[in-house]
Amino acid sequence: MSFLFGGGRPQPSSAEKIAAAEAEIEMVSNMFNQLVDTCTKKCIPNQYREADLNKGESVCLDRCVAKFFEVNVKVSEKMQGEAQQRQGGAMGGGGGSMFG
Amino acid sequence: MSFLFGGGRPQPSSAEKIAAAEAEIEMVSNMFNQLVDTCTKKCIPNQYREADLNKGESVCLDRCVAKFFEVNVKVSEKMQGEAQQRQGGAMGGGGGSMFG
Amino acid sequence: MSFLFGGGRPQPSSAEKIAAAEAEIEMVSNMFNQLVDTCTKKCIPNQYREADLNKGESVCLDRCVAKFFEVNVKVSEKMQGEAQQRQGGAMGGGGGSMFG
Amino acid sequence: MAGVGGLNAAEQRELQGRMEQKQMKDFMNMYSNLVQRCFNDCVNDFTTKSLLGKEESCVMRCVDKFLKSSERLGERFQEQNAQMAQQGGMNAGR
Amino acid sequence: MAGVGGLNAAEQRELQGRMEQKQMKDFMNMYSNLVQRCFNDCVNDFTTKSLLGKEESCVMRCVDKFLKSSERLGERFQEQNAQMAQQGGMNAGR
Amino acid sequence: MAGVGGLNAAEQRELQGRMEQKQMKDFMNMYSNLVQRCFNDCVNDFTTKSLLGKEESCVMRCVDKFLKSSERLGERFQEQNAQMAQQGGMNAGR
Repeated sequence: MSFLFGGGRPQPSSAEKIAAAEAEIEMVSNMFNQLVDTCTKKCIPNQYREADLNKGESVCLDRCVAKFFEVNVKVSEKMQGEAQQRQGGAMGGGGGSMFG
Repeated sequence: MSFLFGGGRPQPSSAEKIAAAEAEIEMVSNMFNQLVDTCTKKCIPNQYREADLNKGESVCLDRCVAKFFEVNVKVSEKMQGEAQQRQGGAMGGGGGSMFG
Repeated sequence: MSFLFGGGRPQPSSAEKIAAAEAEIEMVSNMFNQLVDTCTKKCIPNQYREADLNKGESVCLDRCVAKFFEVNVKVSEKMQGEAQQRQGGAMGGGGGSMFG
Repeated sequence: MAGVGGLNAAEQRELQGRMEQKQMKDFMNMYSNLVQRCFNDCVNDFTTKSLLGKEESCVMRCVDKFLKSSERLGERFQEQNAQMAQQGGMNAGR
Repeated sequence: MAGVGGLNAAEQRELQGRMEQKQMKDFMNMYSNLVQRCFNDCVNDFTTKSLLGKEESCVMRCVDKFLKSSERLGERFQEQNAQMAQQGGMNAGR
Repeated sequence: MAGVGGLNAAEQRELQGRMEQKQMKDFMNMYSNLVQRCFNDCVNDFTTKSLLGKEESCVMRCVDKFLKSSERLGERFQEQNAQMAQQGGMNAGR
């Protein structure tokens, strides 16, 4: 997948800085959306017998979030490690870094 | 989910008005795309024995559209009601209103 | 679905040409993303017993790509044919043509 | 699809330009969803490199059926939308 | 959500404008995902044109549950995010 | 990826700038799809708050396999694309 990594670019313009910040916020927001999608599928049965979250569902959601972050950290570390190996550490801006 | 609701903003600029109109059209268009996705999954079996819609499939699609709109109305009413309860009715532009 | 086809427009502006080129690149990129999604689901079992692709998985991926392109060609031809029938061949720029 | 009323002529033109781009994107999305769906449902044999005859005809029927289905859904959608607008939708005051 | 630090005031304003548009889109996406999910899980009878009573109540419970679930996930997400930022996240040098 | 021919230098620069943004977004999308997929397939035990050893190793293998798979698909995709361009694709007159 190395063809997807952008090269380094010097002195970002104003538009580029805004785009990078926008992309970073968008990534966090995407991550939240995927978390909602994933964890509700894992923890909320689709019969909807009651409108409230019960104890088991609530605890499942909490643990799902914790595990989702842990997986993100592991995957991000792994990919940063590999990117550095391939590119000699010259990885650009918003590339592999999730938690800024 | 209250952190997703935007606050009220006074006197929209031209760009904001275009963006709001664009967002509204996009919402209708998204709704149609989801309708296509949902109703074809509900009504069209995935063997494709024939190229034409048969009677049963056609009627199912028609009813699916009617029910999909009804669900949208119910959900939208419910969320507007809750938003008004929380915010004292100060909900902004394109927020919870689907059918303008 | 004929209401989704755009009409012909004369002498595209600079912004329109960039948008058309962007849309074309985006279509190829979307196609690749769907290929990845589809072919990994078809060819890679979700147990992940080993980190490497085995022989069977590799061959399956290669054939999946070939068949995915073949399907794209067939579908694109079919839709271009139908569009020409309907519109007397006046189909505009980036419409039904995938492989430029 | 009401609510576009508050725009002046220049704003309407700008909006229309964006809508044309959107239309192109929508068409492309529709096309790639169609391909993905029909590929998924019809192509399941990866012992060969070329489409089997039965896979190809399944894909063709799938495309036909999907287009007819989308067209019918489009008509019903327009009808319902018009009906809602007539009833004043849910925010009659707008 | 750190990392916005390098922007000047004008850039921050521009970014904020875009974020407001994004918020509107996010809300709409959330809304339509909610509808699609609850429709999918609750509406399975197409022998009638109107929602059955049990379908409607299922949809209402589904919406309630989904909103509560999203709210809880949002709280946990913020907590975890704050915790990561405190630990310097994964790129402390930034 | 032919068809970019009709642009002048300024238009090409503008397009390239947008493509760089797109590349960043594509990478992020790829990353989050990867996480979601591997999380979905490997993490199914919610009686604990921390990843189990076997969940973590499953995720690592999943990531490896997905990246290798994407790389292979990328190579084949390029080959097929090049082949189509040579054959004049489907609209030879362009």
